[in-house]
Amino acid sequence: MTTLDPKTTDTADSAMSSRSTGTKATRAIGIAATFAMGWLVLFGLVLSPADVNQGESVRLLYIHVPTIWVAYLSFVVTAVASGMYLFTKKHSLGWDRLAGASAEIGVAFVGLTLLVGAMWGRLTWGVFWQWDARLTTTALLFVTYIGYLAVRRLGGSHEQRAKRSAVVGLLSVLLIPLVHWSVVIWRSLHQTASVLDTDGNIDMDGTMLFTLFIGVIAFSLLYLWLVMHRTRALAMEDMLEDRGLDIALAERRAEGGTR
Amino acid sequence: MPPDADAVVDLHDVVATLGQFPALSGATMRVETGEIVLLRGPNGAGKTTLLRLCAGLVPVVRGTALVLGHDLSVDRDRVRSHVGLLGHQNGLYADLTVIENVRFWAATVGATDAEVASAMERMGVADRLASVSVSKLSAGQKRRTALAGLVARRARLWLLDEPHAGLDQRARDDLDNTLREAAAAGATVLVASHELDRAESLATRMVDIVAGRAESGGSR
Amino acid sequence: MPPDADAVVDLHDVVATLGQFPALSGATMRVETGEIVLLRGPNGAGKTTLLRLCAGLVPVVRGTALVLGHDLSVDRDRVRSHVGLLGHQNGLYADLTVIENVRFWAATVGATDAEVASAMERMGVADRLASVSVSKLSAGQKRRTALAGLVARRARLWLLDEPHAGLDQRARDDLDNTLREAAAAGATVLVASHELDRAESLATRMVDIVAGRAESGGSR
Amino acid sequence: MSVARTAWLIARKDLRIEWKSRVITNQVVPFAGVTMVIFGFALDANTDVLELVAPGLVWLATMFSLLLLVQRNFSVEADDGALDAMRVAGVDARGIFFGKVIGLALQLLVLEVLLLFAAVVLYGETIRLDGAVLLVTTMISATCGLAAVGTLYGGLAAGSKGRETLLPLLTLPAVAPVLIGATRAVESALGTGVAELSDGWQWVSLLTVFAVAFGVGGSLAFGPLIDE
Amino acid sequence: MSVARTAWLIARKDLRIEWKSRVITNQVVPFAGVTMVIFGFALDANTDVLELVAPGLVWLATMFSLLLLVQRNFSVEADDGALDAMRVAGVDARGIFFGKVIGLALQLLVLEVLLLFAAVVLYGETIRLDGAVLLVTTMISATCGLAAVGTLYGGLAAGSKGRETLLPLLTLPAVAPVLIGATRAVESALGTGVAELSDGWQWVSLLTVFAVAFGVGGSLAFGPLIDE
Ligand code: HEM
Ligand SMILES: Nc1ncnc2c1ncn2[C@@H]1O[C@H](COP(=O)(O)OP(=O)(O)OP(=O)(O)O)[C@@H](O)[C@H]1O
Ligand SMILES: Nc1ncnc2c1ncn2[C@@H]1O[C@H](COP(=O)(O)OP(=O)(O)OP(=O)(O)O)[C@@H](O)[C@H]1O
Ligand SMILES: [Mg+2]
Ligand SMILES: [Mg+2]
Repeated sequence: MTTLDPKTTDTADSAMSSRSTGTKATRAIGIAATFAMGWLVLFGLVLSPADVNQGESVRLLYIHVPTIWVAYLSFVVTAVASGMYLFTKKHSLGWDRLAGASAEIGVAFVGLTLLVGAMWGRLTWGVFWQWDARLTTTALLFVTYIGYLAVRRLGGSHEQRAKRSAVVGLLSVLLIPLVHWSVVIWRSLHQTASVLDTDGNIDMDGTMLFTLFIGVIAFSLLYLWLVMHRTRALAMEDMLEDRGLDIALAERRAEGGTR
Repeated sequence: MPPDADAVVDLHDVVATLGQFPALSGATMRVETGEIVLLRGPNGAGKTTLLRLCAGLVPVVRGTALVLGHDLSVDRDRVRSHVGLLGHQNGLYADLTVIENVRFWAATVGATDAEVASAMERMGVADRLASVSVSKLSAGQKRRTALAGLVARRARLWLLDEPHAGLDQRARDDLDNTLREAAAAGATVLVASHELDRAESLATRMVDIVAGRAESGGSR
Repeated sequence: MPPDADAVVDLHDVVATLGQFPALSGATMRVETGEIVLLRGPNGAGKTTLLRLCAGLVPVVRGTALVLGHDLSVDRDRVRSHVGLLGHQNGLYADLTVIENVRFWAATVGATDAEVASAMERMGVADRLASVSVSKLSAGQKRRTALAGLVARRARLWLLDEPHAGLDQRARDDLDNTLREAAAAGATVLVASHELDRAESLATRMVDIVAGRAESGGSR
Repeated sequence: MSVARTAWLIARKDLRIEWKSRVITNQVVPFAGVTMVIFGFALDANTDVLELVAPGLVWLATMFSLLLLVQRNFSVEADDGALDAMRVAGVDARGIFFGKVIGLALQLLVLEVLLLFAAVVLYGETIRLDGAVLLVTTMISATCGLAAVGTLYGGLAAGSKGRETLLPLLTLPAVAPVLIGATRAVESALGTGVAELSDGWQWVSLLTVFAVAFGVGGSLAFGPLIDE
Repeated sequence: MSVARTAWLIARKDLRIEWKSRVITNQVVPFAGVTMVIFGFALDANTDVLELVAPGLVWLATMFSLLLLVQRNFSVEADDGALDAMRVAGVDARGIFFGKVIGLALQLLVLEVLLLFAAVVLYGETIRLDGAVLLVTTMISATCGLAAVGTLYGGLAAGSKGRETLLPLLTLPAVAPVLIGATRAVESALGTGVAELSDGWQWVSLLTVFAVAFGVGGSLAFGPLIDE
């Protein structure tokens, strides 16, 4: 947590002077993520076999599934950070910025899932979109977090933003179980849980499973790298806004007399 | 700064923003129990913002604001029920009658029917008007109804934003008398107004608001 | 009754209703060119209704009402474009800026950009405020913007409903000077107001409105 | 004042305003009614299809009406600054929340009954006696959920100018699960298609969980949300 | 000022307000979009039915959005008494009418294009090249009709308190013919079901007659209607 919650926020100048959101830790994670991506490309495109039913298009799985899982992860992080903001005594804005950064990345990842899923659907089902429970709930998840980001941009003080968005962040996360179990709840066309299904049995080709595993690692590292940078960037934005307030204050005080 | 039991309002270098705009740019002001303070200043100086801040509607961005002994940035809620605000808007439900409106606002603080009746009497909306829907009132009649709701609420701190605007001569006198009585009974009153003749004769002290800062104008 | 060319407003026993309520119950009044007439009276007397009637917004139920020589019950439309009304509402578009609002209202009567600029200058909304969205103005700044739009419109008959309310001292002076100049240049002004001190010093004549009837209060 | 008394005060006021102004009666009910008729047209008067999708359409119409209802219920508060005044008066936020939820839920319930009636008349839907309990339970739990979500986000959106645009964006995805669950439950209750009565109760429990989650969450969150 | 210049002034103002406030972009477009998604779900993912009824659903969503658009376009005028001010300023009523029709029609057109696009993506609708002219003509004539009806009754409803409840009651039945005609015409253009391209033009002429009738009637009736 120490790396994610930028201590520098409270002392404006030290953070501004560095002019970068990178640190040693992020650089290490960035390098690791690049490596993992390389492995993913190697395994996903070359070493893993084509599927008996789906042929080559099955390779989309290695993006499709990790992205949505990482998106789940980021929304859970958003909810946890929101809770930490609301229920800890200090009400540290660091938690709020972590929540915001995580949600932004989550939205991007869900977008990727939708995109890849639609392409995959075109290849296997012949259409981009199906009126399927999982697809619909995924779309709803996407819209919900766009709403969350809109709430963050409502304006007002940082504390107001934090309080409002924390509430929405905590409520929105309830949608994730619905997306995950939608295939069970509604008779669905979409693949039911084959990796994370309830009985714990994993029935998948070994190499494919391993490739999927690499995908999850790679995208998780990417997430970690992005979220650290975004959190810091948001901290700087907040500081910049505070600076803006100083300037506006000076102008307002200089206004003096009438008009 | 230690909380001061006697100061009803104690602002120290308070900054408040509306959107990005610093409507209050460092206001320092102290009001004691029983005072009637007139806030005056040009359009856009920040009078409305100051009153809404004291009512807990506008957050404190910097500085400390104590109202009735409570720090506004910590527990606004503790302050609120003791404060009565008349803003530029009346806060009335247009589809309800005058008496239904006043009763509703009185009920939020548990005021009795007798208090409602006397408040309506005081602001001259008791007889014919009582059962008229607010949407059918003239501008001044609406303002009186809002004031009646406020009077019934028996606040410890009254915040009035241009309360005289739209009232006729008689309602103005009624209002001023009510405020004087309330102050004598231990309430504190902050009035923002551009009608200096009347407001200056009502107030015990003037504070000038200029470009978001408060400057004591000395007592009358 | 023959139409009288000199009388800008000539009401004879006019009755007007709002809903079922006879807000004007037989008003008789005559205003000549160049006068500044103050309408005064208690809340709910019918001042707003009278002004809106002269602007053609409230229909004449009984009696005759001539404005600028035209009978209101026959051709209200002929009257309108020569009349400027500032009611209790400002008639501004909250999402547009000050200058966009004033320009829009000026364009409806074909006023030039120079006139817009001078009107805004006059009401003190020219510089910083010009490009601020109306939704971000204080109450008084909104009122000034509405007045700027009205000034740019160069009406022959000005109908002002509590124009001073919410304006600061300087804007009040600016407004009064503008009205005096307009009257001197041949316009006619009807002002409803509760701020008697200021309004009585502005007006050339007072008319008392009581319970929907107009009674000449004699000249100052 | 206790939360319950505050809630009662506010619900009573909301219902009284509706009783006097008849905005919902005159505006939302025809809207919902015409929606149902036009669905019929759009689906080309194909009675078989209509009967099949009728439960979905009822809830769809309810959801659109929900947006209008929420907008109306909060514009009443925001128009003349009454919501601000309540906050200043120290009215308990949970009380406001539950009061508005109750008022909204009652208005919604009346609407739903009318829509169901319309479905019977227009689409030839039949109501079985043994499904009636399920039907009523579904309607009540779904309505509570809808009212809680609507009030929560209505309060957020009512705060200040420009925020109103958030209302549909936040509300529609949040109530979509209700729409889906309630549709399935009503299908079971009416015996539409192949739906079984027993399936319905599962949906009802989902709806109830939803209503409780948003009810509790909303009552805690409402205060911070309406505070600017 | 001439009617045309007045209309231009007013349409420009309306579009500028929308450009700055983004109310329609942020509120009506998501509303319409989610409508489409939820239609899909309520109709139970039956793609055959969906493709068949897609043209109808597009127009249905347009019609709901019309109500919101009209409400927004007139609440801008009524909120601070601007409509009164225009009447006092002697602004020609026909100019106001045409100005608001133009502004409304442009907003509607953008919305329809988006909805059509959504239908293509979500419902798997395909657009044929030889139907494109018919499609565009249909959209323009239907939009003009909708905008004329909406403006006419919007003006009536904006007048005074309580009248607003009249808007859906008056508008929805009045635009029902447009809904039906436009649906049939678009079906022809897209070749949905058994529809023939040539049939479509008949419907377009009906739509055009409707638009002209309400355009002319509206411009004459608007003045008296907004005058209390
Ligand atoms: C736009 C279209 C699609 C969307 C929005 C979508 C969405 C999702 C989501 C949300 C998950 C995560 C489920 C969970 O673990 O909670 C998932 C998993 C999965 N999807 Fe898709 N999907 C789409 C298209 C497809 C297509 C076309 C296929 C292949 C035919 C597919 C195959 C899979 C597989 C195999 C999994 C992993 C299942 C598991 O083990 O849990 N998806 N998809
Ligand atoms: N919509 C309405 N329906 C019925 N009666 C109304 C309506 N609006 C106003 N009235 C009544 O008409 C009378 C005249 O109202 P008007 O607004 O003209 O008064 P006014 O002199 O302007 O008062 P004020 O000084 O308060 O502005 C009032 O008694 C009022 O109660
Ligand atoms: N929503 C807003 N966004 C940004 N700035 C605002 C907003 N509302 C008001 N302001 C600005 O804040 C300043 C203070 O406004 P405030 O309403 O407190 O002034 P005031 O002293 O009450 O003026 P008045 O005498 O005109 O009522 C003004 O300069 C105004 O332009
Ligand atoms: Mg003010
Ligand atoms: Mg008046």
